[in-house]
Amino acid sequence: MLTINYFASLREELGSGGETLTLPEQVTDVARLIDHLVQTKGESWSALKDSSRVLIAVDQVIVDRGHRLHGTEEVAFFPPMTGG
Amino acid sequence: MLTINYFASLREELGSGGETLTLPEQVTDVARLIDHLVQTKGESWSALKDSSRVLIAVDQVIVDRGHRLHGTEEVAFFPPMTGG
Amino acid sequence: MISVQTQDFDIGEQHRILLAEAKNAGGVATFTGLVREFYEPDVGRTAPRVESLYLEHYPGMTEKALADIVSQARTRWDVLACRVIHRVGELRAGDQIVYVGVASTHRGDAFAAAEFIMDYLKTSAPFWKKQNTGQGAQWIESRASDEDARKRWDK
Amino acid sequence: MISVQTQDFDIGEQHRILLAEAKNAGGVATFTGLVREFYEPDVGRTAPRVESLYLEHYPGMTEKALADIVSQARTRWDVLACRVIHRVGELRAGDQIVYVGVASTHRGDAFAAAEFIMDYLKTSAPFWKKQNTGQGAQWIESRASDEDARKRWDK
Repeated sequence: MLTINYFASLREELGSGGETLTLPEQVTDVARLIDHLVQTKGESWSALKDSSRVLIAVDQVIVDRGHRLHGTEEVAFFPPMTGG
Repeated sequence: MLTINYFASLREELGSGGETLTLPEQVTDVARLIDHLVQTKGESWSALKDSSRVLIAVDQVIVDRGHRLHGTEEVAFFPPMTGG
Repeated sequence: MISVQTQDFDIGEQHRILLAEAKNAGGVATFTGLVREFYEPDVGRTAPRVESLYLEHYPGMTEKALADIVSQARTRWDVLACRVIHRVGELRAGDQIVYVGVASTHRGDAFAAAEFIMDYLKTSAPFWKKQNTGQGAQWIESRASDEDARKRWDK
Repeated sequence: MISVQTQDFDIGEQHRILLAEAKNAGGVATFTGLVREFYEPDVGRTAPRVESLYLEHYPGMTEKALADIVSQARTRWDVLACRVIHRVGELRAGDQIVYVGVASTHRGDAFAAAEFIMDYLKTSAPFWKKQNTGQGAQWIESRASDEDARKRWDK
Protein backbone atom coordinates (compact mmCIF):
# COMPACT_ATOMS: atom_id res chain seq x y z
CA MET A 1 0.00 0.00 0.00
CA LEU A 2 1.05 3.56 -0.76
CA THR A 3 0.32 6.25 1.83
CA ILE A 4 -0.52 9.76 0.60
CA ASN A 5 -0.57 12.88 2.81
CA TYR A 6 -1.68 16.42 2.00
CA PHE A 7 -0.68 19.37 4.17
CA ALA A 8 -1.63 22.96 4.92
CA SER A 9 -3.44 24.95 2.21
CA LEU A 10 -3.37 21.95 -0.12
CA ARG A 11 -5.08 19.78 2.49
CA GLU A 12 -7.83 22.39 2.82
CA GLU A 13 -8.11 22.92 -0.94
CA LEU A 14 -8.52 19.19 -1.62
CA GLY A 15 -10.62 18.66 1.48
CA SER A 16 -8.49 15.63 2.37
CA GLY A 17 -5.62 14.89 4.74
CA GLY A 18 -4.58 11.86 2.71
CA GLU A 19 -5.40 8.30 1.80
CA THR A 20 -3.86 4.89 1.23
CA LEU A 21 -4.06 3.12 -2.09
CA THR A 22 -2.76 0.14 -3.98
CA LEU A 23 -0.63 1.42 -6.80
CA PRO A 24 -1.78 0.27 -10.27
CA GLU A 25 1.04 -1.42 -12.19
CA GLN A 26 1.45 1.37 -14.77
CA VAL A 27 1.96 4.02 -12.07
CA THR A 28 5.75 3.92 -11.75
CA ASP A 29 6.63 7.46 -10.76
CA VAL A 30 5.22 10.56 -9.04
CA ALA A 31 4.07 12.24 -12.27
CA ARG A 32 2.00 9.16 -13.16
CA LEU A 33 0.66 9.01 -9.59
CA ILE A 34 -0.64 12.55 -10.00
CA ASP A 35 -2.32 11.62 -13.31
CA HIS A 36 -3.87 8.62 -11.57
CA LEU A 37 -5.20 10.81 -8.73
CA VAL A 38 -6.71 13.33 -11.19
CA GLN A 39 -8.51 10.46 -12.96
CA THR A 40 -9.78 8.75 -9.83
CA LYS A 41 -10.33 11.67 -7.44
CA GLY A 42 -11.19 14.58 -9.69
CA GLU A 43 -9.94 17.62 -11.56
CA SER A 44 -8.95 19.50 -8.34
CA TRP A 45 -6.04 17.09 -8.02
CA SER A 46 -4.40 18.58 -11.13
CA ALA A 47 -3.19 21.33 -8.72
CA LEU A 48 -0.50 18.78 -7.77
CA LYS A 49 1.07 19.23 -11.20
CA ASP A 50 2.21 22.79 -10.50
CA SER A 51 5.78 22.42 -9.21
CA SER A 52 5.97 26.06 -8.09
CA ARG A 53 2.94 25.60 -5.80
CA VAL A 54 3.23 21.98 -4.71
CA LEU A 55 6.31 20.20 -3.35
CA ILE A 56 6.60 16.44 -3.04
CA ALA A 57 8.27 14.25 -0.46
CA VAL A 58 8.67 10.49 -0.80
CA ASP A 59 9.47 8.75 2.46
CA GLN A 60 9.96 12.21 3.99
CA VAL A 61 12.62 13.38 1.53
CA ILE A 62 11.92 16.07 -1.08
CA VAL A 63 11.92 14.64 -4.62
CA ASP A 64 10.94 15.81 -8.09
CA ARG A 65 8.08 14.51 -10.20
CA GLY A 66 10.27 11.98 -12.02
CA HIS A 67 10.94 10.09 -8.77
CA ARG A 68 10.18 6.34 -9.19
CA LEU A 69 7.62 4.65 -6.97
CA HIS A 70 7.46 1.00 -5.92
CA GLY A 71 4.07 1.11 -4.22
CA THR A 72 4.97 0.98 -0.52
CA GLU A 73 6.15 4.54 -0.02
CA GLU A 74 4.82 7.44 2.03
CA VAL A 75 4.13 10.23 -0.50
CA ALA A 76 3.36 13.77 0.68
CA PHE A 77 2.16 16.80 -1.25
CA PHE A 78 2.41 20.28 0.29
CA PRO A 79 2.90 23.98 -0.49
CA PRO A 80 6.33 25.68 -0.09
CA MET A 81 7.33 25.78 3.60
CA THR A 82 6.76 28.88 5.72
CA GLY A 83 8.15 27.94 9.13
CA GLY A 84 10.68 29.69 11.29
CA MET B 1 47.29 70.77 31.34
CA LEU B 2 47.46 67.68 29.13
CA THR B 3 46.45 64.33 30.64
CA ILE B 4 48.28 61.20 29.48
CA ASN B 5 47.13 57.62 30.15
CA TYR B 6 48.88 54.33 29.45
CA PHE B 7 46.98 51.05 29.41
CA ALA B 8 47.54 47.30 29.64
CA SER B 9 50.94 45.91 28.58
CA LEU B 10 52.19 49.42 27.80
CA ARG B 11 51.33 50.61 31.30
CA GLU B 12 53.32 47.71 32.75
CA GLU B 13 56.21 48.16 30.34
CA LEU B 14 56.56 51.87 31.16
CA GLY B 15 55.80 51.34 34.84
CA SER B 16 53.34 54.23 34.71
CA GLY B 17 49.58 54.63 34.45
CA GLY B 18 49.92 58.17 33.18
CA GLU B 19 50.75 61.76 34.10
CA THR B 20 49.66 65.32 33.55
CA LEU B 21 51.94 67.89 31.96
CA THR B 22 52.03 71.41 30.61
CA LEU B 23 52.65 71.15 26.90
CA PRO B 24 55.78 73.08 25.75
CA GLU B 25 54.95 75.49 22.93
CA GLN B 26 56.81 73.58 20.20
CA VAL B 27 54.83 70.36 20.93
CA THR B 28 51.94 70.80 18.48
CA ASP B 29 51.02 67.22 17.59
CA VAL B 30 51.14 63.66 18.89
CA ALA B 31 54.41 62.78 17.13
CA ARG B 32 56.13 65.73 18.83
CA LEU B 33 54.56 64.78 22.15
CA ILE B 34 56.16 61.35 21.86
CA ASP B 35 59.57 62.94 21.10
CA HIS B 36 59.10 65.18 24.13
CA LEU B 37 58.29 62.18 26.35
CA VAL B 38 61.34 60.25 25.11
CA GLN B 39 63.53 63.28 25.97
CA THR B 40 62.03 63.94 29.39
CA LYS B 41 61.08 60.44 30.58
CA GLY B 42 63.61 58.17 28.92
CA GLU B 43 64.37 55.90 25.99
CA SER B 44 61.62 53.34 26.94
CA TRP B 45 59.09 55.89 25.74
CA SER B 46 60.25 55.46 22.14
CA ALA B 47 58.05 52.32 22.16
CA LEU B 48 55.19 54.80 21.58
CA LYS B 49 56.55 55.46 18.07
CA ASP B 50 55.67 51.98 16.79
CA SER B 51 52.21 52.42 15.23
CA SER B 52 51.68 48.66 14.88
CA ARG B 53 52.17 48.13 18.63
CA VAL B 54 50.78 51.34 20.11
CA LEU B 55 47.45 53.02 19.32
CA ILE B 56 46.61 56.58 20.32
CA ALA B 57 43.35 58.16 21.42
CA VAL B 58 42.89 61.90 21.90
CA ASP B 59 39.83 62.79 23.95
CA GLN B 60 38.81 59.12 23.70
CA VAL B 61 38.80 58.96 19.90
CA ILE B 62 41.45 56.99 17.97
CA VAL B 63 43.78 59.31 15.99
CA ASP B 64 47.05 59.01 14.09
CA ARG B 65 50.40 60.50 15.09
CA GLY B 66 49.84 63.65 13.00
CA HIS B 67 46.88 64.67 15.17
CA ARG B 68 47.29 68.28 16.42
CA LEU B 69 47.34 69.03 20.14
CA HIS B 70 46.29 72.22 21.92
CA GLY B 71 47.50 71.29 25.40
CA THR B 72 44.26 70.51 27.22
CA GLU B 73 43.47 67.11 25.78
CA GLU B 74 43.28 63.64 27.29
CA VAL B 75 45.84 61.55 25.37
CA ALA B 76 45.96 57.78 25.76
CA PHE B 77 48.51 55.24 24.52
CA PHE B 78 47.64 51.55 24.45
CA PRO B 79 48.26 48.28 22.61
CA PRO B 80 45.76 46.91 20.02
CA MET B 81 42.49 45.95 21.70
CA THR B 82 41.74 42.36 22.68
CA GLY B 83 38.26 42.50 24.20
CA GLY B 84 35.16 40.50 23.39
CA MET C 1 19.12 18.41 20.29
CA ILE C 2 16.10 19.01 18.06
CA SER C 3 12.60 19.46 19.41
CA VAL C 4 9.26 20.10 17.71
CA GLN C 5 6.85 21.01 20.47
CA THR C 6 3.69 22.91 21.37
CA GLN C 7 5.09 24.27 24.68
CA ASP C 8 6.99 27.51 25.03
CA PHE C 9 10.71 27.43 25.88
CA ASP C 10 12.99 29.42 28.15
CA ILE C 11 15.99 31.11 26.54
CA GLY C 12 18.05 31.14 29.74
CA GLU C 13 17.48 27.42 30.25
CA GLN C 14 18.38 26.62 26.63
CA HIS C 15 21.58 28.59 27.05
CA ARG C 16 22.56 26.69 30.19
CA ILE C 17 21.94 23.30 28.55
CA LEU C 18 23.92 24.34 25.47
CA LEU C 19 26.92 25.38 27.57
CA ALA C 20 26.77 22.19 29.62
CA GLU C 21 27.06 20.24 26.35
CA ALA C 22 29.91 22.33 24.90
CA LYS C 23 33.45 22.04 26.23
CA ASN C 24 35.77 25.06 25.98
CA ALA C 25 33.30 27.07 23.87
CA GLY C 26 34.42 30.58 22.94
CA GLY C 27 30.89 31.74 22.30
CA VAL C 28 27.25 31.04 21.64
CA ALA C 29 25.17 32.55 18.84
CA THR C 30 21.40 32.28 19.08
CA PHE C 31 18.35 33.28 17.12
CA THR C 32 14.83 33.40 18.48
CA GLY C 33 11.95 33.94 16.07
CA LEU C 34 8.75 35.60 17.24
CA VAL C 35 5.18 35.90 16.00
CA ARG C 36 4.89 39.42 14.65
CA GLU C 37 1.76 41.42 15.21
CA PHE C 38 1.90 42.61 11.64
CA TYR C 39 2.95 40.29 8.91
CA GLU C 40 4.61 42.19 6.12
CA PRO C 41 4.22 40.67 2.67
CA ASP C 42 6.89 41.01 -0.03
CA VAL C 43 4.62 43.36 -1.92
CA GLY C 44 3.59 46.39 0.07
CA ARG C 45 0.04 46.72 1.30
CA THR C 46 -1.38 47.62 4.66
CA ALA C 47 -1.18 44.43 6.65
CA PRO C 48 -3.99 43.42 9.00
CA ARG C 49 -3.17 42.81 12.66
CA VAL C 50 -2.32 39.18 13.42
CA GLU C 51 -4.40 37.81 16.30
CA SER C 52 -3.07 34.30 16.22
CA LEU C 53 -0.96 32.01 14.14
CA TYR C 54 -1.42 28.30 13.59
CA LEU C 55 1.71 26.27 12.89
CA GLU C 56 1.11 23.01 11.01
CA HIS C 57 3.90 20.52 10.36
CA TYR C 58 4.61 17.10 8.89
CA PRO C 59 5.41 14.93 11.91
CA GLY C 60 8.44 12.72 11.32
CA MET C 61 9.68 14.56 8.26
CA THR C 62 10.10 17.75 10.29
CA GLU C 63 12.53 16.15 12.74
CA LYS C 64 14.33 14.43 9.84
CA ALA C 65 14.67 17.69 7.87
CA LEU C 66 15.93 19.59 10.92
CA ALA C 67 18.45 16.85 11.77
CA ASP C 68 19.70 16.96 8.20
CA ILE C 69 20.12 20.77 8.31
CA VAL C 70 22.03 20.58 11.60
CA SER C 71 24.26 17.84 10.28
CA GLN C 72 25.06 19.95 7.19
CA ALA C 73 25.98 22.85 9.48
CA ARG C 74 28.27 20.55 11.48
CA THR C 75 30.20 19.56 8.35
CA ARG C 76 30.72 23.22 7.36
CA TRP C 77 31.58 24.82 10.70
CA ASP C 78 33.07 24.05 14.09
CA VAL C 79 29.91 23.26 16.08
CA LEU C 80 30.48 22.13 19.68
CA ALA C 81 26.79 21.98 20.58
CA CYS C 82 23.56 22.91 18.85
CA ARG C 83 19.91 23.15 19.90
CA VAL C 84 16.92 23.72 17.61
CA ILE C 85 13.38 24.15 18.92
CA HIS C 86 10.36 24.79 16.70
CA ARG C 87 6.90 25.22 18.11
CA VAL C 88 3.73 24.01 16.41
CA GLY C 89 0.03 24.57 17.05
CA GLU C 90 -1.72 27.76 18.08
CA LEU C 91 0.48 30.81 18.80
CA ARG C 92 -0.25 34.47 19.50
CA ALA C 93 1.46 37.74 18.54
CA GLY C 94 4.70 38.13 20.51
CA ASP C 95 5.06 34.38 21.16
CA GLN C 96 8.36 32.62 20.52
CA ILE C 97 8.20 30.28 17.48
CA VAL C 98 11.73 29.08 16.92
CA TYR C 99 15.10 28.91 18.69
CA VAL C 100 18.49 28.04 17.26
CA GLY C 101 21.54 28.07 19.53
CA VAL C 102 25.07 27.16 18.43
CA ALA C 103 28.14 26.94 20.68
CA SER C 104 31.49 27.05 18.92
CA THR C 105 35.16 27.68 19.56
CA HIS C 106 35.02 30.71 17.26
CA ARG C 107 32.34 33.40 17.04
CA GLY C 108 32.36 33.45 13.22
CA ASP C 109 31.45 29.76 13.14
CA ALA C 110 28.73 30.19 15.77
CA PHE C 111 27.11 33.04 13.81
CA ALA C 112 27.38 31.33 10.43
CA ALA C 113 26.03 27.97 11.62
CA ALA C 114 23.08 29.59 13.44
CA GLU C 115 22.14 31.73 10.44
CA PHE C 116 22.58 28.80 8.02
CA ILE C 117 20.27 26.63 10.14
CA MET C 118 17.63 29.39 10.25
CA ASP C 119 17.81 30.04 6.50
CA TYR C 120 17.45 26.34 5.66
CA LEU C 121 14.78 25.76 8.29
CA LYS C 122 12.63 28.50 6.70
CA THR C 123 12.65 26.89 3.27
CA SER C 124 13.40 23.19 3.83
CA ALA C 125 11.63 22.06 6.99
CA PRO C 126 7.93 21.18 6.54
CA PHE C 127 6.19 23.85 8.63
CA TRP C 128 3.32 26.00 7.43
CA LYS C 129 1.86 29.12 9.03
CA LYS C 130 -1.79 30.12 8.92
CA GLN C 131 -2.57 33.55 10.30
CA ASN C 132 -5.79 34.65 11.86
CA THR C 133 -6.60 38.35 11.50
CA GLY C 134 -9.76 40.36 11.96
CA GLN C 135 -10.24 39.72 8.24
CA GLY C 136 -10.25 35.93 8.62
CA ALA C 137 -7.73 33.14 8.42
CA GLN C 138 -5.27 32.67 5.59
CA TRP C 139 -2.16 30.61 4.87
CA ILE C 140 1.00 32.69 4.74
CA GLU C 141 2.76 32.43 1.40
CA SER C 142 6.41 31.59 1.09
CA ARG C 143 8.67 34.57 0.47
CA ALA C 144 11.19 34.99 -2.32
CA SER C 145 13.52 36.68 0.19
CA ASP C 146 13.65 33.47 2.26
CA GLU C 147 14.57 31.47 -0.81
CA ASP C 148 17.27 34.02 -1.65
CA ALA C 149 18.65 33.82 1.90
CA ARG C 150 18.99 30.06 1.61
CA LYS C 151 20.65 30.23 -1.81
CA ARG C 152 23.44 32.46 -0.46
CA TRP C 153 24.90 29.37 1.22
CA ASP C 154 25.22 27.45 -2.07
CA LYS C 155 28.32 29.43 -3.02
CA MET D 1 21.63 49.89 26.38
CA ILE D 2 25.38 49.56 26.87
CA SER D 3 26.94 48.37 30.09
CA VAL D 4 30.56 47.84 31.15
CA GLN D 5 30.43 45.96 34.43
CA THR D 6 32.22 43.56 36.74
CA GLN D 7 29.09 41.53 37.60
CA ASP D 8 27.86 38.54 35.63
CA PHE D 9 24.64 38.82 33.60
CA ASP D 10 21.67 36.54 32.97
CA ILE D 11 20.89 35.67 29.35
CA GLY D 12 17.20 35.05 30.01
CA GLU D 13 16.82 38.41 31.74
CA GLN D 14 18.63 40.24 28.92
CA HIS D 15 16.31 38.60 26.43
CA ARG D 16 13.22 39.69 28.31
CA ILE D 17 14.42 43.31 28.58
CA LEU D 18 15.30 43.36 24.87
CA LEU D 19 11.85 42.13 23.89
CA ALA D 20 10.15 44.62 26.19
CA GLU D 21 12.00 47.40 24.34
CA ALA D 22 11.27 46.11 20.81
CA LYS D 23 7.80 46.41 19.29
CA ASN D 24 6.70 43.87 16.67
CA ALA D 25 10.13 42.23 16.49
CA GLY D 26 10.42 39.27 14.15
CA GLY D 27 13.46 37.91 15.89
CA VAL D 28 16.39 38.34 18.22
CA ALA D 29 20.00 37.40 17.43
CA THR D 30 22.44 37.16 20.30
CA PHE D 31 26.07 36.40 20.88
CA THR D 32 27.61 35.53 24.22
CA GLY D 33 31.39 35.32 24.51
CA LEU D 34 33.00 33.07 27.11
CA VAL D 35 36.42 32.70 28.72
CA ARG D 36 37.96 29.67 27.10
CA GLU D 37 39.99 27.27 29.14
CA PHE D 38 42.54 27.10 26.37
CA TYR D 39 43.44 30.17 24.44
CA GLU D 40 44.47 29.28 20.94
CA PRO D 41 46.98 31.62 19.33
CA ASP D 42 47.03 32.28 15.59
CA VAL D 43 50.28 30.33 15.33
CA GLY D 44 49.96 26.77 16.55
CA ARG D 45 51.63 25.76 19.80
CA THR D 46 50.36 23.83 22.77
CA ALA D 47 48.41 26.35 24.77
CA PRO D 48 48.64 26.38 28.56
CA ARG D 49 45.43 26.06 30.57
CA VAL D 50 43.88 29.44 31.43
CA GLU D 51 43.19 29.73 35.16
CA SER D 52 41.89 33.27 35.09
CA LEU D 53 41.60 36.26 32.84
CA TYR D 54 41.91 39.90 33.78
CA LEU D 55 39.96 42.39 31.65
CA GLU D 56 41.34 45.92 31.70
CA HIS D 57 39.54 48.79 29.97
CA TYR D 58 39.69 52.54 29.40
CA PRO D 59 36.76 53.92 31.42
CA GLY D 60 34.83 56.53 29.49
CA MET D 61 36.28 55.72 26.09
CA THR D 62 34.91 52.17 26.32
CA GLU D 63 31.32 53.34 26.62
CA LYS D 64 31.89 55.94 23.90
CA ALA D 65 33.39 53.38 21.49
CA LEU D 66 30.58 50.88 22.13
CA ALA D 67 27.91 53.57 21.64
CA ASP D 68 29.54 54.55 18.36
CA ILE D 69 29.61 50.92 17.15
CA VAL D 70 25.93 50.44 18.03
CA SER D 71 25.00 53.67 16.30
CA GLN D 72 26.84 52.56 13.14
CA ALA D 73 24.91 49.28 13.25
CA ARG D 74 21.64 51.21 13.57
CA THR D 75 22.37 53.19 10.41
CA ARG D 76 23.12 50.02 8.44
CA TRP D 77 20.35 47.70 9.60
CA ASP D 78 16.83 47.70 10.99
CA VAL D 79 17.57 47.57 14.74
CA LEU D 80 14.50 47.77 17.01
CA ALA D 81 16.45 47.26 20.23
CA CYS D 82 20.04 46.46 21.10
CA ARG D 83 21.90 45.53 24.31
CA VAL D 84 25.66 45.26 24.75
CA ILE D 85 27.28 44.10 28.00
CA HIS D 86 31.03 43.74 28.48
CA ARG D 87 32.53 42.55 31.72
CA VAL D 88 35.81 43.83 33.15
CA GLY D 89 38.03 42.72 36.00
CA GLU D 90 38.90 39.18 37.09
CA LEU D 91 37.18 36.32 35.22
CA ARG D 92 37.60 32.55 35.22
CA ALA D 93 37.46 29.87 32.52
CA GLY D 94 33.85 29.34 31.44
CA ASP D 95 32.70 32.78 32.62
CA GLN D 96 30.65 35.01 30.34
CA ILE D 97 32.63 38.04 29.06
CA VAL D 98 30.40 39.74 26.53
CA TYR D 99 26.78 39.79 25.37
CA VAL D 100 25.29 41.39 22.28
CA GLY D 101 21.56 41.11 21.62
CA VAL D 102 19.74 42.66 18.66
CA ALA D 103 15.99 42.63 18.05
CA SER D 104 14.88 43.37 14.50
CA THR D 105 11.92 43.02 12.17
CA HIS D 106 14.00 40.71 9.95
CA ARG D 107 16.32 37.90 10.98
CA GLY D 108 18.99 38.85 8.42
CA ASP D 109 19.28 42.31 10.00
CA ALA D 110 19.38 40.89 13.52
CA PHE D 111 22.22 38.50 12.61
CA ALA D 112 24.22 41.08 10.64
CA ALA D 113 23.95 43.82 13.27
CA ALA D 114 24.93 41.45 16.12
CA GLU D 115 27.93 40.09 14.22
CA PHE D 116 29.00 43.59 13.11
CA ILE D 117 28.89 44.84 16.69
CA MET D 118 30.98 41.88 17.89
CA ASP D 119 33.56 42.27 15.11
CA TYR D 120 33.99 46.00 15.78
CA LEU D 121 33.95 45.56 19.55
CA LYS D 122 36.89 43.12 19.29
CA THR D 123 39.10 45.57 17.43
CA SER D 124 37.76 49.06 18.26
CA ALA D 125 36.66 49.09 21.90
CA PRO D 126 39.47 49.63 24.45
CA PHE D 127 39.53 46.33 26.33
CA TRP D 128 42.63 44.25 26.98
CA LYS D 129 42.89 40.68 28.25
CA LYS D 130 45.65 39.35 30.47
CA GLN D 131 45.62 35.63 31.04
CA ASN D 132 46.89 33.79 34.03
CA THR D 133 48.14 30.25 33.38
CA GLY D 134 50.28 27.83 35.36
CA GLN D 135 53.16 29.38 33.41
CA GLY D 136 52.49 32.92 34.68
CA ALA D 137 50.52 35.94 33.50
CA GLN D 138 50.72 37.41 30.03
CA TRP D 139 48.80 39.91 27.93
CA ILE D 140 46.90 38.31 25.07
CA GLU D 141 47.98 39.64 21.70
CA SER D 142 45.54 40.95 19.15
CA ARG D 143 44.70 38.50 16.37
CA ALA D 144 44.95 39.13 12.65
CA SER D 145 41.75 37.09 12.22
CA ASP D 146 39.83 39.63 14.33
CA GLU D 147 41.12 42.48 12.19
CA ASP D 148 40.09 40.55 9.06
CA ALA D 149 36.61 39.95 10.48
CA ARG D 150 36.16 43.68 11.04
CA LYS D 151 37.42 44.59 7.56
CA ARG D 152 34.74 42.42 5.93
CA TRP D 153 32.20 45.11 6.83
CA ASP D 154 34.07 47.86 4.94
CA LYS D 155 32.77 46.58 1.61
